[in-house]
Amino acid sequence: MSILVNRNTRVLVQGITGNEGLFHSEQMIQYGTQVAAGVTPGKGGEWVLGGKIPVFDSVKLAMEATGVNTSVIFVPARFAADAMFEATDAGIPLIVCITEGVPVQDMMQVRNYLDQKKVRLVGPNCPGLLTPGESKVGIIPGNIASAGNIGVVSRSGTLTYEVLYALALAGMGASTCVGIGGDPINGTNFIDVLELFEHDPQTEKIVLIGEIGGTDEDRAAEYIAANLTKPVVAFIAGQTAPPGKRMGHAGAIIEGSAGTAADKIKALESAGVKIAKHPEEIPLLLK
Amino acid sequence: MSILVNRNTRVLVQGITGNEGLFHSEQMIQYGTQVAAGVTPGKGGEWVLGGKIPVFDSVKLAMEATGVNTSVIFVPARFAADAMFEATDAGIPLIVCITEGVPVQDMMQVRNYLDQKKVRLVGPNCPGLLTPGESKVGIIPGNIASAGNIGVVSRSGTLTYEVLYALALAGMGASTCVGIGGDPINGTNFIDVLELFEHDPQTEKIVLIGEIGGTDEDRAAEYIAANLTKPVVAFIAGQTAPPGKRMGHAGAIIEGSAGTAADKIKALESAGVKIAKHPEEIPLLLK
Amino acid sequence: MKLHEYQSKLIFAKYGIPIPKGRVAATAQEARHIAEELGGRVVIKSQVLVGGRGKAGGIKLAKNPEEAEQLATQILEMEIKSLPVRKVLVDEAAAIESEIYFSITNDRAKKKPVMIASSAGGIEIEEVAAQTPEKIIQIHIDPLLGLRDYQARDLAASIDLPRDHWKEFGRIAQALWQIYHETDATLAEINPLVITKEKKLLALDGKMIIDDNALFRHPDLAEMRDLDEEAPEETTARKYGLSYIKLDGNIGCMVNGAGLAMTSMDIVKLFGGEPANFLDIGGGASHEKVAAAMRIILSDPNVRAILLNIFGGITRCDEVARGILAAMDEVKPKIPMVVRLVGTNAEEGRKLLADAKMITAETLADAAKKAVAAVGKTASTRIPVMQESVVPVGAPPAKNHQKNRSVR
Amino acid sequence: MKLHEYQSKLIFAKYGIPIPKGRVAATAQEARHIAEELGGRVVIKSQVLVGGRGKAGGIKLAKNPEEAEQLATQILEMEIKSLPVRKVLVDEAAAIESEIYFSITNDRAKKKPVMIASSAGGIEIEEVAAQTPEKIIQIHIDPLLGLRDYQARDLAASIDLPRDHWKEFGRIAQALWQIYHETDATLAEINPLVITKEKKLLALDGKMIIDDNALFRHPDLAEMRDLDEEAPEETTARKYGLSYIKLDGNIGCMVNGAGLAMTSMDIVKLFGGEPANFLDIGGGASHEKVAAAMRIILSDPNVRAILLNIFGGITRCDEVARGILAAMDEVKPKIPMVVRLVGTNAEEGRKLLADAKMITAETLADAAKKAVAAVGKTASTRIPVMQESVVPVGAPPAKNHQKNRSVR
Repeated sequence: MSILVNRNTRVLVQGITGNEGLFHSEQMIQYGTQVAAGVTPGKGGEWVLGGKIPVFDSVKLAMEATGVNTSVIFVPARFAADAMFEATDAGIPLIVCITEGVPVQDMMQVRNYLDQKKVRLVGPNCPGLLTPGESKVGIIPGNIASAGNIGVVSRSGTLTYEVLYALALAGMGASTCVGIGGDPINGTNFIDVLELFEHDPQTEKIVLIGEIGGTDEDRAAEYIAANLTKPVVAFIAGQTAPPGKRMGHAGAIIEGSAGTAADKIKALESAGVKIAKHPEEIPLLLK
Repeated sequence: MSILVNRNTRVLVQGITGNEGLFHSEQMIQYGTQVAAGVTPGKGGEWVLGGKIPVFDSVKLAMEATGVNTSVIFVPARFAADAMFEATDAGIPLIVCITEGVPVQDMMQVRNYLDQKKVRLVGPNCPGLLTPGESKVGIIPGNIASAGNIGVVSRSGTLTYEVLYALALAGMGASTCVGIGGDPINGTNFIDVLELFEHDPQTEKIVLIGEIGGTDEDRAAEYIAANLTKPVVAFIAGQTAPPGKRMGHAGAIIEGSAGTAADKIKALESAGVKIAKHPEEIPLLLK
Repeated sequence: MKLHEYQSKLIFAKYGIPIPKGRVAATAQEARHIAEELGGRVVIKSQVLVGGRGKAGGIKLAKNPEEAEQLATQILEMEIKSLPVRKVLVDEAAAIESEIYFSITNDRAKKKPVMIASSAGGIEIEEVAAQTPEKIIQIHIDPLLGLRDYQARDLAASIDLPRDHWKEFGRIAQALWQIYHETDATLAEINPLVITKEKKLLALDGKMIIDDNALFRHPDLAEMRDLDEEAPEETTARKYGLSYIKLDGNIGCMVNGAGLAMTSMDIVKLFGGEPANFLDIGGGASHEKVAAAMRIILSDPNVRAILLNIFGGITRCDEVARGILAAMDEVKPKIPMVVRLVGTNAEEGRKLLADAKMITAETLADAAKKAVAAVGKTASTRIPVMQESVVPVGAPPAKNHQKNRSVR
Repeated sequence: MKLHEYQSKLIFAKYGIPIPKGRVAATAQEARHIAEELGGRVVIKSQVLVGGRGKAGGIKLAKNPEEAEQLATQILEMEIKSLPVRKVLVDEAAAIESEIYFSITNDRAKKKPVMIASSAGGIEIEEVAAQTPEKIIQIHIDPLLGLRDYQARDLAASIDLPRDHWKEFGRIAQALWQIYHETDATLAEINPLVITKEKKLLALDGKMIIDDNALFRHPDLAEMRDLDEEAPEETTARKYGLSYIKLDGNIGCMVNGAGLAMTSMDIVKLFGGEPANFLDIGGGASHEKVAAAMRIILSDPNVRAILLNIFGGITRCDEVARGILAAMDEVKPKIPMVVRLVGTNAEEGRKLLADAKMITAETLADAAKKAVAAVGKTASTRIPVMQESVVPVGAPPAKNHQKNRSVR
């Protein structure tokens, strides 16, 4: 078992003919992911990656032809919201948006629309999902992680790889790794993933990787205290970062003084979460 | 029993200090409707109708203070959409909009928003609801109808009164009369009300009053054929009206040649509905 | 409110939709000047608010300025479906490769705007819709979200538009959406949107209808209304908030509420009469409004009797009665009037009318029968009150003028 | 991207929000001329992109043009939080009756825009929020529906705004919403929005922050960026798509990904070192980008060693390695470099760097320890490469300049 993606995941790549889309589609296929189709408007009918993957003009056409159930988005930031709307309207139940730099007001519209349609979004500005040995949807380097019983959820990109790598070096494996992305407005959050891990029989322990800014880790701490039976180890990046840029007075009013690493660590510790001082300490705390 | 409104309906009047709002609030109170509060922005704190009804600045304040469960809207057309959004956001479950002349794009936004929030709207451009002897929410003259077992649903305004009056003259009464309004985009439609009547133990027979234009009557006919066990009598206004204004080619494409009285009558007849030649014939067909 | 082709295309251009070079002219000389400015071949297009201009000969191609003047003279002398042509649009002629149909309108069943396109554009589009509906593509737009770029692309792909044109089509689609949305249009239509021999997209013809209910927020558009294009009594009716449509019968009808007004007409017909008009005085009619309504009905020389059917709700019968008295006082009609008042303040209304010489009725059927009977009896000609002051010189004959109007 | 007060207020005015008469000046003479034009008392306000201008003496009231010139001279010679004042806004002084706080910003927890207001406006608003949060009213806006009029009214009522001002407040609220939405602002703030003694609403001060990610659709706003107000190396960093923040330590950090960059800094600190900067080269870093990043790090004279930590994902390690080689070839740094490459194409990357004189590390902890150790050993001063060409004459000393910047 695993969460969100597994060997039955059939992936559509939106923006497949771009540099990143093409490179990572190939990486996904090499990993064993079922990449069934790609979309690039205006390039429908072409075949890429050695003629193995068909390209369609729209998500709807790709879905009708290939029955994909997950979409991963690599389109440039200015087209990302449209790509998410398109995937949603076409009925894709799981959307993973890798693109970084999506305008925040675009994301507020997308998020509110997707919530209406009950579609699950992971990202944007995220490394995607990896269920080791089964499926990789996104850009997490597959070779650094092995299958196991640790659920990993992270707001970060490369820091996530660091953690997976540290686990692998310590002989530990992941059930699924979910990079939820660090943008101010995103889709799936810590709590959503913690809930999935709690109910996933394969997952025995959980690693949570947070950052300064926002209050997601604090709300995750509350959720852990109230609902989680599985042990959680956390690392929070940004302990030496200078205090955040304030969004005028409004930011202070909305977020108060919350958002520092110290606050988040305190909240997680009182929820019974063990805190790693650096990523390579995580495997020790999991033992 | 009855549908939608009864003696427990507690009414808020939006636009209570306007001419129409004030006049019809008084009429409703005289009929026995529980009018609990009114809203006119900028006049909160005043009392109207002999100091009996408090006026609030917003629906939210009115709801908190008086616990209303239905709102009836009399505000001018340019403010009507805002009034419907306000009532929806305040959590009012039943909104009755009497106002006529609401721009159609406003109504498309309102309707799509209300559907998300699962709020029931009756109208706009409608005479409202009447459960004889219990509650009147809107502008249907109360003295022309008596309580009984006929459910009445109508797209029309004064034509509805004509029918209620004809029923009363024939010694028949209504369970509830619902004026759904004749605007191109509105809230509750024929099918919604037919379903409620079908499940209302007090209602034994149903009168449906339609008009030329649109395809609501045709869809009601399909619904009746498939789902209704209670007998239905219908009258369709506009048999002598000249063919409708066409919305360019687009109108022809969207609506085809549908919408004439003859088409609607044909559809209803094949669903087993008896058709009255004029309103005063309705009581005869109900016997 | 319908806009003329030239008005619609000016709005298109403002939003960046490519249109042919051209200008509107009220005289043949002006048309010639415009043709001279444009150079080359021009199209002379009659500007009237009815369809079928082309088939009626209202659109002609001119090879040079002389011919433009000649043809403009001809067209400006035409009447199309009883509407005299008062203006022509002189447009640079385009070299057409193919014609696309493209519009945005309301889909009342789906409660959403719908974008419609077809590769088989041009005047036969309705036939295409009837014969080969699969050639007509519809995409609905979320009214809270607006048109998404991907939807425009899907539309372009669905009508097999060559890929080179997708980006430009996307821009035109977004512009048409903005126009539809920002002008409160109920229709924004480009037919045809052509691909020219030079491989450009060009909106050759345009049609827009603006939601009358939304004109309060578009004073600039409200000013575009062409009063020459409607019957003068309709203009008057609108001024008073009345809804009036002239018909061919002889029993004038004055009713509150569109549904009841249609029903009254239906019953008149059912009992052997012919309604002279549809007239809805609306809700809460003041006595000024009622008086205006009566003057409008009496401006039709065919009217031999008047049926007044008022069922009070928002409208109060006493107020209507006062309106009737005021109007009678002023216009002194010499034809029979059948009056039926029921509902809010009906009693007071009836009392007010008790002394006026009127036929009263209890039921609607009774009222209709009495009106039909009254027409049978009356043979007196009557003075066509108000007509001279309402109908401007040069207006079209009212009779056939608005035959294809309806009540909705 | 932060806008200056005067820029924000010009945008306010464009959308119909009332602002005081006034103009921006770069010299004391200009300030005097503006004061002469305006007549009466004026306020001289320093235009710097930091808060606390008033407390620092950067806002002064002048009774006449002479005094305006005098005070402008003083203010234009000031530095506020290390930022030299380069411009002053000269505004007509308002007769203030009361001060309101009013803004629209993003609420990331609720995923919606939020409108915030308080009757206790002015510079103490944050204290109000902390001490008496009930005086701060928040109303969330549906991002698909936009601000509804009733919400503006609810806000006005909730802050006990006198009813006479509700309509005007509603117009200002709608304008602020349009500004927020159409400029992709993350903050649009009026503080204070005053009621004047003449009973008018007036936006006395304004602050706007534009979403950097959305500047591609606002070229006009992007041009408003005041490069004088940021460290030159940050300007260079942005040009190359890098994210750079200067700190006070001596170990330069170059990392891909913000989270990993912060983690690298944290570990440097954990093992007794001090990071000299935050630098995220982002995803898919090309070798030009990497070279630029290295030049920026080396422009800081405090840097004694560089820690390169690259975990390949979108970023490919071989490409980064090529960037490092190109940069070293160009700038020939004389300080120790600790390099760690893991992930996509790490093997190829390591091969490319095999011949360069670098300290390599396997784990992050190992890399941090080696960098800290390297700083301990090195005593050689190095040439501050690039600094002269990057820092313009008259720029503020880089050291304390951006102390209150952060990585998010």
